[in-house]
Amino acid sequence: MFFALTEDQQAFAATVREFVADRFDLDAVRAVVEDPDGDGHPMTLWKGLADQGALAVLVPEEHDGLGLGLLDAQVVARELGAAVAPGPWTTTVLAAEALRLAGSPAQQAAWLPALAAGETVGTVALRGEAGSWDGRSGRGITVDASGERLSGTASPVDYPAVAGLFVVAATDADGAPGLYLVEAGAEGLSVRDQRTYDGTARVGAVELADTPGELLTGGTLSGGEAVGAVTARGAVLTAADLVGVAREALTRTVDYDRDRKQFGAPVGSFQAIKHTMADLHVGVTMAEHAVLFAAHALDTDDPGADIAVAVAKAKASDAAWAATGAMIQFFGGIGFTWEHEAHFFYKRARRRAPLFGSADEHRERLAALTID
Amino acid sequence: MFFALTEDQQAFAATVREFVADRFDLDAVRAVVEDPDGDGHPMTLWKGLADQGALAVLVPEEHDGLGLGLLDAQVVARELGAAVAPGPWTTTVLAAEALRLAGSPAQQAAWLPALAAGETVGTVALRGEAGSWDGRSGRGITVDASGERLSGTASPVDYPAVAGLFVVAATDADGAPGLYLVEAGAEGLSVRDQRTYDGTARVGAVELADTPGELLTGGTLSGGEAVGAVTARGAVLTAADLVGVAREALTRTVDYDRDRKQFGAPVGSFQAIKHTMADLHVGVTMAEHAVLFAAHALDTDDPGADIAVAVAKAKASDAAWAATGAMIQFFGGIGFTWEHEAHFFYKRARRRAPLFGSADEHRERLAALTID
Amino acid sequence: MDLTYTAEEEQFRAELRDWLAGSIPPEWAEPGFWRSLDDDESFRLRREWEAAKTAAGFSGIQWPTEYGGRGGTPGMKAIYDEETVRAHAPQTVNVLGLTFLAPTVMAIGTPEQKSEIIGPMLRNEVIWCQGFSEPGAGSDLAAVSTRGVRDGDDFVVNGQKIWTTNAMHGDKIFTLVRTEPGSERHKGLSMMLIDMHQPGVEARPLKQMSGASEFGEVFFTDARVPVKDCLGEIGQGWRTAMLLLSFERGASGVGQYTEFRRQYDEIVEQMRRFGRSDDPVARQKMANCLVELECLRYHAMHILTQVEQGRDLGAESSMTKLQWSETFQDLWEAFDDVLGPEASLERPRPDVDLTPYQAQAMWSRSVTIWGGSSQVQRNIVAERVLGLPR
Amino acid sequence: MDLTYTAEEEQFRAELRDWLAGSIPPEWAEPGFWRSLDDDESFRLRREWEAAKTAAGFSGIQWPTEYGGRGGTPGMKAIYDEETVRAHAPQTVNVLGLTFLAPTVMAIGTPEQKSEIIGPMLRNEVIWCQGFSEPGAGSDLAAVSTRGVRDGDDFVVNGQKIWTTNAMHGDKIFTLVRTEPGSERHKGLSMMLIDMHQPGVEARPLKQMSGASEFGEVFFTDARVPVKDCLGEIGQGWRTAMLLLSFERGASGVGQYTEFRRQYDEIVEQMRRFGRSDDPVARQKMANCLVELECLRYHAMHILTQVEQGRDLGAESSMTKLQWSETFQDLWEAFDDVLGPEASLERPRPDVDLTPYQAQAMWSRSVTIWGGSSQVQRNIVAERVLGLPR
Repeated sequence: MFFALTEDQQAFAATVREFVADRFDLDAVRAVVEDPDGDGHPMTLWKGLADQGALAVLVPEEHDGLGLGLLDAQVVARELGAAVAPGPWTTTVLAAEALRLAGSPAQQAAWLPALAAGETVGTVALRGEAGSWDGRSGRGITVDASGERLSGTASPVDYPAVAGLFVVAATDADGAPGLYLVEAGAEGLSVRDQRTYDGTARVGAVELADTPGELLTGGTLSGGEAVGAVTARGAVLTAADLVGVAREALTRTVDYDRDRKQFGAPVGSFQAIKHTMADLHVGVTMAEHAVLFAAHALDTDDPGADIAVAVAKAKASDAAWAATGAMIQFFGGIGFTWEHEAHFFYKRARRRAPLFGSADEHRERLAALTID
Repeated sequence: MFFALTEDQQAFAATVREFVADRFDLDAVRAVVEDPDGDGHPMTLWKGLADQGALAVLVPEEHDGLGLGLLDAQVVARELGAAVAPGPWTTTVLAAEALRLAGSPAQQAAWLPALAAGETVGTVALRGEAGSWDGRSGRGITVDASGERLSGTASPVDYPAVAGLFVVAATDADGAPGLYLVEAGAEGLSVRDQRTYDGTARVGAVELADTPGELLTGGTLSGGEAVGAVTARGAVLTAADLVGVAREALTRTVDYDRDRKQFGAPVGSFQAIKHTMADLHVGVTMAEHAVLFAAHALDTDDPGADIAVAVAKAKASDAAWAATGAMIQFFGGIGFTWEHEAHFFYKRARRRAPLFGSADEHRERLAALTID
Repeated sequence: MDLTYTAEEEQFRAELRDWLAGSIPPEWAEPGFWRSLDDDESFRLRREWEAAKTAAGFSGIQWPTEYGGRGGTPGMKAIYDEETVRAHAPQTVNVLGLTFLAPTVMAIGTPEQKSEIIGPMLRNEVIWCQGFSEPGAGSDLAAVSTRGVRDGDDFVVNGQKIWTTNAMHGDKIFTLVRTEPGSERHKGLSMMLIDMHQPGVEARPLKQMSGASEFGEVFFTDARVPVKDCLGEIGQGWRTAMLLLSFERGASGVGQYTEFRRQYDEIVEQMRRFGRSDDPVARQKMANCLVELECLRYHAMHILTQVEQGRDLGAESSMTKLQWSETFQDLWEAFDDVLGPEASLERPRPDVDLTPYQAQAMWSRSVTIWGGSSQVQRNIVAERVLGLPR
Repeated sequence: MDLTYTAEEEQFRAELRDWLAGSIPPEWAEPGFWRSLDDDESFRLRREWEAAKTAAGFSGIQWPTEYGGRGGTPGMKAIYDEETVRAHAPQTVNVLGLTFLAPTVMAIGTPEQKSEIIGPMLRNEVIWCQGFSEPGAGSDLAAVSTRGVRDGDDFVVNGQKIWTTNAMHGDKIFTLVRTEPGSERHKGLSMMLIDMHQPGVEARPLKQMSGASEFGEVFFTDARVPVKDCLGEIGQGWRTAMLLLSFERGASGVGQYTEFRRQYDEIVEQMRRFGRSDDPVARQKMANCLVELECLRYHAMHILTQVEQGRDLGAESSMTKLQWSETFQDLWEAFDDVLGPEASLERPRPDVDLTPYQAQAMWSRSVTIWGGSSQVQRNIVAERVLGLPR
């Protein structure tokens, strides 16, 4: 029994953490947040991540990747979350995962090396506007009878403006779901900036009008299974990001309240605050466990992977929501100001919590798996 | 603007409270709890309530009642809840309300004086087993084509074994709901003891097999409106009972923890406990307000009465659930023993919280009223 | 129970409603209107509108007529709160002066203070700020470091205040200053009324997480304050402050309920727009907010009754604060929650601008902090209402 | 990550599973079975079954073989916990002796204590009780009033203990006694091993709110305890107690998860029976319990890993306690909630007996109180894990 990261994985985490701390601290984050018209995709960070193999982590070795697992990838997601770092890392990794799982050897060869090297930014468009992540309420994009032309709108899509490759979930003329590749600049493709209050990301709607798209086919998975697999990986990587946000928010709050004095005593000595922090610590720790387990379950095709993914995303969403709300409350007024970093954490948690399925949606999924 | 009980109403409350404290204290409650095979209907209490007009409060003066309103009646419910007192007060009052609202002058004359005097115990059977209170999932009891014979099962019914009169919600051959009078001892009527862990009540299923029943008709309300009106009054009186339970549970816990010492200090000086108590106090106070408003809204046919009833029942159910759970936790181990009174409050709150619609059901009702 | 107002009060309502209908342009009712203006323009508009309101006789509802007030009843004040919200009237620019300072001056001010402060405030000729918090002190109002040293007929004041509403538009500020060197906590403080238009006073905006700046910081560097501009006795500033804060306790819940209930409907509207209104779980969350909102309404009627009966509300106002602030925060938490991924997008659709809603949701994080945090209020309820030991 | 057990451990699982299959009658798996027996009969059955288990080599899994244990790994202990729950094995009768006393005796007992205590305990020849709480003291274990006065080679002990598991079936009890008159709190205590079969010791059952009596009270009236029956140094009882409690920290979460997860399924079964399994709101509540249950499972694997790596768990065990106890309570709170009016009926239908479920739901109220209340555990996490000031 070994429920923990290996020394290699811990070292990888430390490398990413130190790189981000050195080269992309909160001042750098602030610069991105305060430039909402910018592309939110700082090259220093992106190149550094590429240099460390953070983009190649899941890509097979034959396509210039590291051939590691989701357990390794979540290490990066978590550190980026803790650093509230901007950029299209998650979506690029997910686009590569779509290719790895569902693409033909030729499709993989065409795209994976560039994605692994950070030369191409990838993104995924899996949800129709105001739709559900599992496609129950229909998908936003449909394919015409030729099987090669896509129309419709997907939202929210992260970093569509800098993406060179879009992996789009769409429903074909027979009603079957599948993943399609759409290249930036394709005919009829337009991106509508939706702007989010989370300044550590850039988000838009992707609108397709008779746009050429290529079905991902010939890989291990296809159709709805492929969509589900990418969504599940998106859920786990987002959960890891949220856990990073939550843990860092809690640590900063505890550190601050350990010293800050009110009514003649450190705020952190007031029992009501201590108990809130203790409960948050337990919750965040459980979310940490859950993300590790879910990543491992997907890596090993564990029969309980469906449950594990839903547990991890539900728990991480709730933990991040709670920890960042508490951060604002227990920093007192200062945590509510623009100058303070609390709102980076708070807004990132709020925006990401519902991505790839909210806590409620994942709980309903758990009910379907264990009650029906 | 006068949002409060009148001096008369406060005096009435004090009279009931003093009577119960004097003549039916927790030792008397315990005797009923520890005799689960007994009828749970102590005559000392019943006669005293009758003497004080507590059974006549809502009955019109022409039928030997006091002709007062639900606001006056909830005063009694609250005191009985605070005293965790047993007996069929609520159901008898509700049976009388059904007659007052939906019965003909003859039906009223036949039953109201006896109910007001406590000579007849009434009860109401509004729900089918495992059904919903609003009849959405169908009612347990149906009426045959003659309109005079009832069959089916209703549960839970309070105090069926001592009831002389049953007011039964049933669906007729055309699918229309209505209230029917069934007399104790009627052909085909049987009571199945379901026994509840709440020793301050006696509960059973009422099974009817081609049993003669008389439609309540000729009054102000009929059909589904009559069923709804009695259910609403049941919800408000139950909410009042739950508020009594909650307030008393909180007061006892605060009083105990003010003095009880642990780790060299009074337990009640620990901030985490203080804050829990403060939140409970706010919640119980709001529930108190809500019950007053709902009772008044029904008394005055306020157009917002539907919302008010749902708010009161949802809030009171939650408050009682929370306050009695906290009572056990914050009395420490002793609150968990049979010898201590905490479990009377806890079990009464748990059993009554879902009656006449759970908090969730009433919230869904509020959604229907304000979102749809 | 009698939840009606008197005929006189209803007559007042009719008059007020008439006046409001004639003085508030329809565009003020749009969610994004006030945010679309720049701060100065917004303030100017509100200031002018409110001066007109005073001229029409609809300010200082409960104040004695000798102070320019209407001499009305608590019920009229509740009606005023309700109707102004209903009519989409803008926020009062002199809110802290009107709520706290004016009644304190009426109670313990010198004749000069009464005549110089109250009338100009009511007519918005002088905008008052409040300087109660200092950096890092949070809800601990006795943690006063700002110090005043006597120099002839003046105090010379140095220090800093934070979380000052309308700091950038203020003319004067009332604030606690430590006037006895070496004194601690509640002792040795004086309540000063300080002219902000002097070289020794600088105000800076404090940008919030939403990007707006409702608050500011005020810095005192050798600011000069005539001794006569102390309110109450010198060295007894804590007593003045407690009197001042006691005027928070009123029937404002009626207005808050009206406002929050409208916000509930606005969120429901967005739920419908984004196909969330049929989701049973989202419905539960919204309905639970409604439960608490309705309780706030009943509570406001209860408080109004207490006020009309002349009862001292005391620590009960901590319950009011907890109920309104936690409910308001929960309501906007529900907004974030029930709208899912759309909630964080400024323009999820080209025709939908959610920024006013998002600003409200972020503002909702502050209400459990300022004016005594929820933690402080729970302490007060536990100790002063329930009698639990310190 | 490697969530598998070793081949040797899996071999152990197979053997244990075989033995359990052959030794546990099918009726023991029925929810109401143990409640249907009277206390003495139930205890006798469990005691005998467990003695047979010891004889078969399935007790003291991690104990050294010199003490009659199996000398197994932490993984085997986790497997043991999981398989016994899965097989519906009854609760251990000597649970507190086996968990706390035996390892303490192995660590600091005299040679005589080692030989006299451990073997007979393992074979259930002597049933041990624990006497840690005193009336009103709750989680404050240092609030010891029971006193022992030296009289020759004995102590004469007077006082009372409460919340003693199996008090009515105990042969001996380990308990803290104040042996230095006038000492306070953690000082002047001694850990005594007291024979309960003597005139000076009386045990009384303590009936719980469910009607069952898992606990009892033990009264000492001039009970005599030979000086040699102190465990650890006289006057250093607190140190012994802390060592003793440190053995609570283990991999028990695996067994708890297995048990609670089955209870989840049982509640789901009742939801189906009473038509509640399609209700989206009830589904959320149950699913949220599942989230916490699965987290408990992961946490158990994490803890097992820590133990295998030889790490000191320290205050982390407070997190474990919080997670399992709060989750267990929430699960049974959900039972009461999702079943609606049926939840409080003993026999909502003639063929359905809910009393075993109701007893479990009531028992769930106790788990956040005993063994260090949730409030005490949160203090420990805040102070010792997060480093917040006292």
